[in-house]
Amino acid sequence: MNIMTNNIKLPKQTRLCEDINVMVAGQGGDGSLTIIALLSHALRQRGLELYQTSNIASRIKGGHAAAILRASKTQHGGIGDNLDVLVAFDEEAIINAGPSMSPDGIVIYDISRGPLPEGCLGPDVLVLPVPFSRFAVRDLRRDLFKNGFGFGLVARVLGIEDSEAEDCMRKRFKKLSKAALEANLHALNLGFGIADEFGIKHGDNLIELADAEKSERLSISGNQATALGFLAAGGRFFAGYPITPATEIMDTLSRHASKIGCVVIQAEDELSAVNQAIGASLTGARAMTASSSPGIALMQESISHCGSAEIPLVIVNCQRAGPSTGMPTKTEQSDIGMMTQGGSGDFPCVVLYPGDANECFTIAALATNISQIAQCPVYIALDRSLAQNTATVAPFDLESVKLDKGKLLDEATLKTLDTYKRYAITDDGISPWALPGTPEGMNLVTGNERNEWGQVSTEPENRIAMMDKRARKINAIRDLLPGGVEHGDPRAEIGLLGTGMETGVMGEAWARLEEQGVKTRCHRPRTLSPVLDDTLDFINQCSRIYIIEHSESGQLERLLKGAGCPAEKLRGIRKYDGLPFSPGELTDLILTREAQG
Amino acid sequence: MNIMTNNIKLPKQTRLCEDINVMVAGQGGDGSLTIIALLSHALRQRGLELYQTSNIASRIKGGHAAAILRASKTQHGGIGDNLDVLVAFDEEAIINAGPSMSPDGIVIYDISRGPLPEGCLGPDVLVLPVPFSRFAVRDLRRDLFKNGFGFGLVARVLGIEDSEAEDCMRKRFKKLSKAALEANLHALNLGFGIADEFGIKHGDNLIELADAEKSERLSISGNQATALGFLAAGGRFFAGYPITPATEIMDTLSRHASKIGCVVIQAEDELSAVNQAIGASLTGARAMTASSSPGIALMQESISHCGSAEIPLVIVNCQRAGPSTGMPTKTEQSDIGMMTQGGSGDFPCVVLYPGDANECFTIAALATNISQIAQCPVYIALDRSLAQNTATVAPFDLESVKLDKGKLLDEATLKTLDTYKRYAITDDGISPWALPGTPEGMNLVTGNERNEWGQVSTEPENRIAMMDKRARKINAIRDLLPGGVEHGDPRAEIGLLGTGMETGVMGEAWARLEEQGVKTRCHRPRTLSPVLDDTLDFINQCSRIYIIEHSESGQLERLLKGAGCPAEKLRGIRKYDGLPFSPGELTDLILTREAQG
Amino acid sequence: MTTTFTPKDPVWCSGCGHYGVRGALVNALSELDIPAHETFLLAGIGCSGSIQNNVNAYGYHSMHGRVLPTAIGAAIANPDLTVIAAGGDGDGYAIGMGHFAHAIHRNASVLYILMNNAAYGLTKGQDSPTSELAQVAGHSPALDGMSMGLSIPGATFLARGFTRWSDQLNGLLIQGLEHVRAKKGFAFLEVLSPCVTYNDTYPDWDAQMYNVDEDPDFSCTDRGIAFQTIERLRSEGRIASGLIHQGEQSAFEANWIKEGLCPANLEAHEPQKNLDTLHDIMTSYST
Amino acid sequence: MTTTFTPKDPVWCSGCGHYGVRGALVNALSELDIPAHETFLLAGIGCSGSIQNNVNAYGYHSMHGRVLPTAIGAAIANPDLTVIAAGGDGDGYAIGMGHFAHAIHRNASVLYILMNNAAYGLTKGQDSPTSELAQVAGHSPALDGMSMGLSIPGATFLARGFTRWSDQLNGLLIQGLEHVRAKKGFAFLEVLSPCVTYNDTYPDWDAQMYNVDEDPDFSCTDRGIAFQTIERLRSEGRIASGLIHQGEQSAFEANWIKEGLCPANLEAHEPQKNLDTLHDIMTSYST
Ligand SMILES: Cc1ncc(C[n+]2csc(CCOP(=O)(O)OP(=O)(O)O)c2C)c(N)n1
Ligand SMILES: Cc1ncc(C[n+]2csc(CCOP(=O)(O)OP(=O)(O)O)c2C)c(N)n1
Ligand code: SF4
Ligand code: SF4
Ligand SMILES: [Mg+2]
Ligand SMILES: [Mg+2]
Repeated sequence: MNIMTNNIKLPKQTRLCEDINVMVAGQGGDGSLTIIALLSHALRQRGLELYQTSNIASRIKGGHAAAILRASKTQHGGIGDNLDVLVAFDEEAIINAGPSMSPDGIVIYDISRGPLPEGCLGPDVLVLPVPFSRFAVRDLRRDLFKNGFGFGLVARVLGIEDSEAEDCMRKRFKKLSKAALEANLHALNLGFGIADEFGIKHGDNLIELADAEKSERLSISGNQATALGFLAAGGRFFAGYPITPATEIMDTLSRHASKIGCVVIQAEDELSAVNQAIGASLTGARAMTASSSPGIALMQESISHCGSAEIPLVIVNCQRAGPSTGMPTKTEQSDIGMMTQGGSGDFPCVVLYPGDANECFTIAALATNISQIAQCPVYIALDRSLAQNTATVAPFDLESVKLDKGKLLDEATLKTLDTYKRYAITDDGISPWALPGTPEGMNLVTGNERNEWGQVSTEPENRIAMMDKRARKINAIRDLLPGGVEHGDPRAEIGLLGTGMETGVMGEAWARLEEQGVKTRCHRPRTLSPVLDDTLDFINQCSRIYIIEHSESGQLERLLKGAGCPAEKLRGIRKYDGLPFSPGELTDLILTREAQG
Repeated sequence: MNIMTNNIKLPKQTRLCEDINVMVAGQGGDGSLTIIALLSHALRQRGLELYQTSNIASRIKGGHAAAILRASKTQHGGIGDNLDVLVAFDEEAIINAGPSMSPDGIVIYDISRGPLPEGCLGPDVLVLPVPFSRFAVRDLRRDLFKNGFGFGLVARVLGIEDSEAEDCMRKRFKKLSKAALEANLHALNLGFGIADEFGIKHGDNLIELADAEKSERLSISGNQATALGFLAAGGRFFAGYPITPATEIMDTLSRHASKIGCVVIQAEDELSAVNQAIGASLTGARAMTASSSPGIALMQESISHCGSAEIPLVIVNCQRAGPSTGMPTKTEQSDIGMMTQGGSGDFPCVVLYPGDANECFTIAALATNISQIAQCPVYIALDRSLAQNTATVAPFDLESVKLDKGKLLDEATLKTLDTYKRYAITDDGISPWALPGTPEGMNLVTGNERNEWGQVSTEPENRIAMMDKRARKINAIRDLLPGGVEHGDPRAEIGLLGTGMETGVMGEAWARLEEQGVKTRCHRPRTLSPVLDDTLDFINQCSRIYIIEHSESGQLERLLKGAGCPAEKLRGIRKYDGLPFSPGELTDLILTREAQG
Repeated sequence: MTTTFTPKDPVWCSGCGHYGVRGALVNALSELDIPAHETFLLAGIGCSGSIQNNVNAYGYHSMHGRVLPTAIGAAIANPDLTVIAAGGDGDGYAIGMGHFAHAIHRNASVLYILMNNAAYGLTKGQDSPTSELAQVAGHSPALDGMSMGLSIPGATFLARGFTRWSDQLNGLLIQGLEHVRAKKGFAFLEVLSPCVTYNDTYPDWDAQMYNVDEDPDFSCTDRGIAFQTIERLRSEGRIASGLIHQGEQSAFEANWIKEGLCPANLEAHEPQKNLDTLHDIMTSYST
Repeated sequence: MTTTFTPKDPVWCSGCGHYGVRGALVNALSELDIPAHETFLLAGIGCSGSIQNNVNAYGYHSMHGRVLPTAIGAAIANPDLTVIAAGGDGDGYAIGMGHFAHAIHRNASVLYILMNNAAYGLTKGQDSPTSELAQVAGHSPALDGMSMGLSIPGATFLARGFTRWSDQLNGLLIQGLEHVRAKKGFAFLEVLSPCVTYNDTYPDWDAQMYNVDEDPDFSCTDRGIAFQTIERLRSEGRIASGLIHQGEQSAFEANWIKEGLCPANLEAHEPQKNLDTLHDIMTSYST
């Protein structure tokens, strides 16, 4: 094949790896995802847990795109500090990823578009230059086959057996025509050939991956898991409008809708979407909408209306980096203020924040129940990382999902009543609820202040009674709300607190701090509105708490202070460049702040 | 005239009054406002300060309506505890206002529609029953003339000379036809006749009003004053959509627009209104929009966009009682969370809160300047009370309004520059700004994250630089922001803190507490975002602070806690029945809490 | 019998056109024997937006301008209901314009009654998009909901009535109800319903109305002819009233019904019953 | 010369119709010699919504669906600018539908270029209101912006072009620009601009386009004829292209200009100069 294999010095020893990070990067059209997908397949066979993310500009074609795969013995819920292997289809990939390369990392570089840019890689990084693209076009008449080459070479580097690699490819491409599959397999073999030329023969792998016991796993994103949780809890109506990074929820539901019975509508805008969901909810259908930050901002009037009129609704907010259009493909947690306080007026509203795909499932199911139990809006807060990144997780406990429709009245019960008042003042603040279509349950639902019959009223005493009634609802469901997840030394003085996308990285930072002798304890709230007592207790018990969040102004910290936490104890660790924390970065930030005293 | 004057015992002594509260109430069509207007005129002649409010259901005709006038030697900025005089055109008026009657109050009751309802009035309340309506129809062939009667009788009660009363009527009705005016004057004289029959002869008034020195005054509402402040500061573009209680801002601007040069557009909805204002602002026009709570909720995406794209915009929020449609004609302060945190993402946003019409003027002018100086959204927060109630205030200091366009570049300056970057990173975070139409200043404005040229960028370092730049703007304008207004004993341990509609009543409560030996000090923040240091200092200096606000959940209190104030010092005094505090009510609430320790 | 709310008397000014709309609606519902509990009346915000308080049915008061998506959501979720949306010209043609066009386009079986008084009644008389002169905004000719409806492919029922022409109005309401109950799609009925307090258009409209139902040259199945007739009448200062258009187009909810996804609300969606399906869905993510 | 931003090369997929729109726009601006700094190009959000980055003019990137009110605000505040709004079919016909109808109705002098690819390009290919089949939502025939435009009284300029018919497109753009520069009101130009990645309609549209400019029976001044022609063509599976309608109606901003209220932005509004007027206004509240 004639590649430049001189000057390449292979390391003498195979490096053992329990935890590996691989990036494939290039232009949008380069199909970097294909290599990652093939690799995922192969590494899952080893029983490794996978976490996968991508880094794509909000443009269609062109634009730099990178896919990153982490494979490790346990699920870390995020990517690692450094890249062990980089497959770079262009210069930009080297420039962007260079600083993240592990000192003894391996770079496979496609020199078809130009020579390796200078000064981007450390001295000990091993570079394997291959003109993939040129070869692919020359030998196989299509640029895309370079992924086959690439995978072949990477497989050899990682010690994936040739036959295993071939197997992965057959499975992945099983829907392709036979000819196309053959061409890809040919490319794969050419990739092995390249490896041979570099001296990486079959069995001579540079990296030796750990083996783990293979347990049953789903490979699923937060968006997909949220959609499934909704379906599992009897979710039957979804209306949405496309928007990055929330669209996959609509896509996922559409894909499965007809199997299980769920109406999925692409509305003309977010206002229509949220109000279609409200309409469905009024008839008793379990309804949800989803969007991302600017779309959720647009829904604020309607969400406040659900709070007032006491209409069940689940709203998923896949937060992007804001404000406004901001960076649609980048991650942030900067809508906490909006979700907890964005509407007009005072009304009960629940905000739940899962930490991984499994929790997305359970929390989506729970939110669906709570919305009907408390007859109020319930947010599921995701951030782009949680929403779109894929991880291997244990299968969901489908059996555990129970349906709770709250105080929904059926015809028979209604008939036993003397009077039925839609907004009856009750001890727990929740009024029994009758659906259009039910005989003897006729009622008026309104966003105006109203009396118990639902008739508009501005009478001051009624007003107070109604406001108090609505406010009480939060206490009525408090026990159902998911508490914080804690770990670490319960006597530690230092607390770490973060939610959503901080889940994994906080855990890794905790372990590293522990290794360095810094004892900490972690708390991850899963309910942000209301702020629960266990969160306040945690803060009370620590002497200083690092609030780890993706918001420049510290919205989570402000929320906690607003709930009564003492400002002087809280220390913000904030990131707002659109990227997640890496474990090392977070650890160092905490250590630095600790050193500052 | 044959009215039932037997059983009526007039008090022997004329009551002296420095501060009088008069209500006229009846069905929507009864024209209660007319009597109040005539009375206002007469009382102003005495040099009294006036405060006027109304209590109207959001329905067109029918529905109970009450107008209340307070006249006093100094401006209290709110109504008093009790009604001294009530003119009641129906039973409902008695039922509603009964509890508020002063023990020795006077009720003039129209018995045309039925007898005085039992048990609503205290034993010492003097009731003068008159079948106004029947008389008006019988003697003058029109029900509306009953206002003439009513005014005649009230005038006698209050010792307004007959000629003075006539004079008021001539001035008020100067636009009427001669015949109509004569008919009204005739009704007035019949009113005097009724007074005669009751034994209230000319000069025998029951209440003796204090005289004060008459100084120059405007009688103006917060909405009107806000509109004028905007015009004074060169406001030249307004787009809005009708909504209670914000519509008067559009109305006021429309009325004066052509005199001074201001475009006023009624848009097809709030989304259009706010974006039309954005479009105008992009060309350098000083632009404003106004709405009330649900309409502002609808604008959240656009307001967040102004924060991101760095577009000057003034937004007036005339808060109603929420949530959702809530009670459009009732007052509340429950959008503080939305205004300070309602948008998506983190962005600089200023929230100003005036306390009376004069401050509405100055703050509207200031907001208009600040929006262009900081190139960001600036809210003017009003509440229904402040927005719609009319008070006499000193004339505005028009000369003091100076125009500051901030870093707006003109053609000449632009030409001296080597390069011009719309989003240049600067020390103060504010980038010089060139308008479409200016040669050599071409630029791109966007709500996406962007580089200094305005070109979309998600590059992490650029992102951080841009977020930091925008955040710095708030510090750049900090000195321009109106600080808190304080009064009371600077050594007092007890603080009272409230804003907007609480201004007047907090002052009155302070005085009463002082009388009762309870020393307090007051702080009224006028800037809610950012929370200013003087507010934090005030809270630090007190040992306990009553946060007086119209929000069930205590949004102002939460804001302060979020800004770092210690939760244990703050005590919420909250009202959410749609009505303002009365001075006595507020005083008692504080005393009770103090007693509880 | 369980006592529930008693429909109140309207709060409208005496003489308000909206009384006529309410009367005709109550009449049509009883004429067609539609059980009150199967009727779901949703209204926008405005004077018009209180009609649900005055009719014996399940009622809902939406946000300003949002009644159509809500009604569509309800109609799809439970096609057994007779879903009626009502609102004003501000509600439907100003803030709700986008939903209006899309509702016609979608063609879900909802009857939409737009009470057009060429004014914003509740907010005290501002001009609406159907006012000839826009108060603060320079003049532009009034929008015409029938012309707009005709311009949207997929429209299946477009009609205009007038509160003073109660026979025609009753008839149109009945036809509209029949249309939606037969699941033929969206029925749009604009009723000219004067605001006697702020914009008393009775004298004008009395003179301007033109009954196309009685015009033998008119065709309610030919969009071109209907469009031209309206245009011509308008140029003569007249307003077309009657059944403007009837077309065929499968109803929006038909899809979901066909796939057995409706009614979404009533389905006995015990998750247990779906465990197998859910399991299959979940395992499609297995790795 | 002050260095300002350099328009970037578009980020569109190769073959995207939007290149054709940009080319025609750049061409028309230069043909009419419109100075770049007097041109204000506002765009919505979508692939189409990045066109302002690629043209030598002042540029603004609005929120999704809001470009029209923004453009109208700018055009009224400063009528000396040539204001051009651009966006996609999702931007204009879905989320922006309400503003679209009202923009035509208002008739402010803004050129609106809607790049219709019957798809949501940027969000990866979902159906738009002009797609024949709505992916997840049951089918309904495509909306037609020309029919809708014709149905709105006050429309003064309606046209449709096609990126493959560049001569006609160039001509329509020039006519549209002339219309707004002559302050005749709103010029609406829909350009069929295929999304080759998600919905390559080139083959279909190549076959379907019909040039009304060359049809002697067509009249762009008679709304009825124009409406019927479009309807007829649609029923034959064809799409009308060309100048669809030209009408007379005073422009929205004319009002403000007449009253001397424009340009609002440039007026030397030193408050000092207005002190007397302000004083008069204030004293109208004196008591
Ligand atoms: C978001 C929002 N904007 C504005 C309002 C105020 N508002 C209430 S009703 C109404 C218009 C009423 O006019 P129309 O719909 O024609 O009904 P009508 O009163 O004439 O029957 C407006 C603007 C509101 N309630 N909500
Ligand atoms: C409020 C809001 N909702 C949704 C989106 C996501 N979004 C961006 S572009 C777009 C549609 C793009 O389609 P179109 O306007 O037809 O433009 P094209 O990409 O086809 O040129 C959507 C839904 C958004 N940016 N903002
Ligand atoms: S204001 Fe007009 S629309 Fe409203 S009730 Fe009165 S007459 Fe009817
Ligand atoms: S996705 Fe479609 S619309 Fe977007 S750039 Fe590519 S071809 Fe053009
Ligand atoms: Mg109306
Ligand atoms: Mg498109």
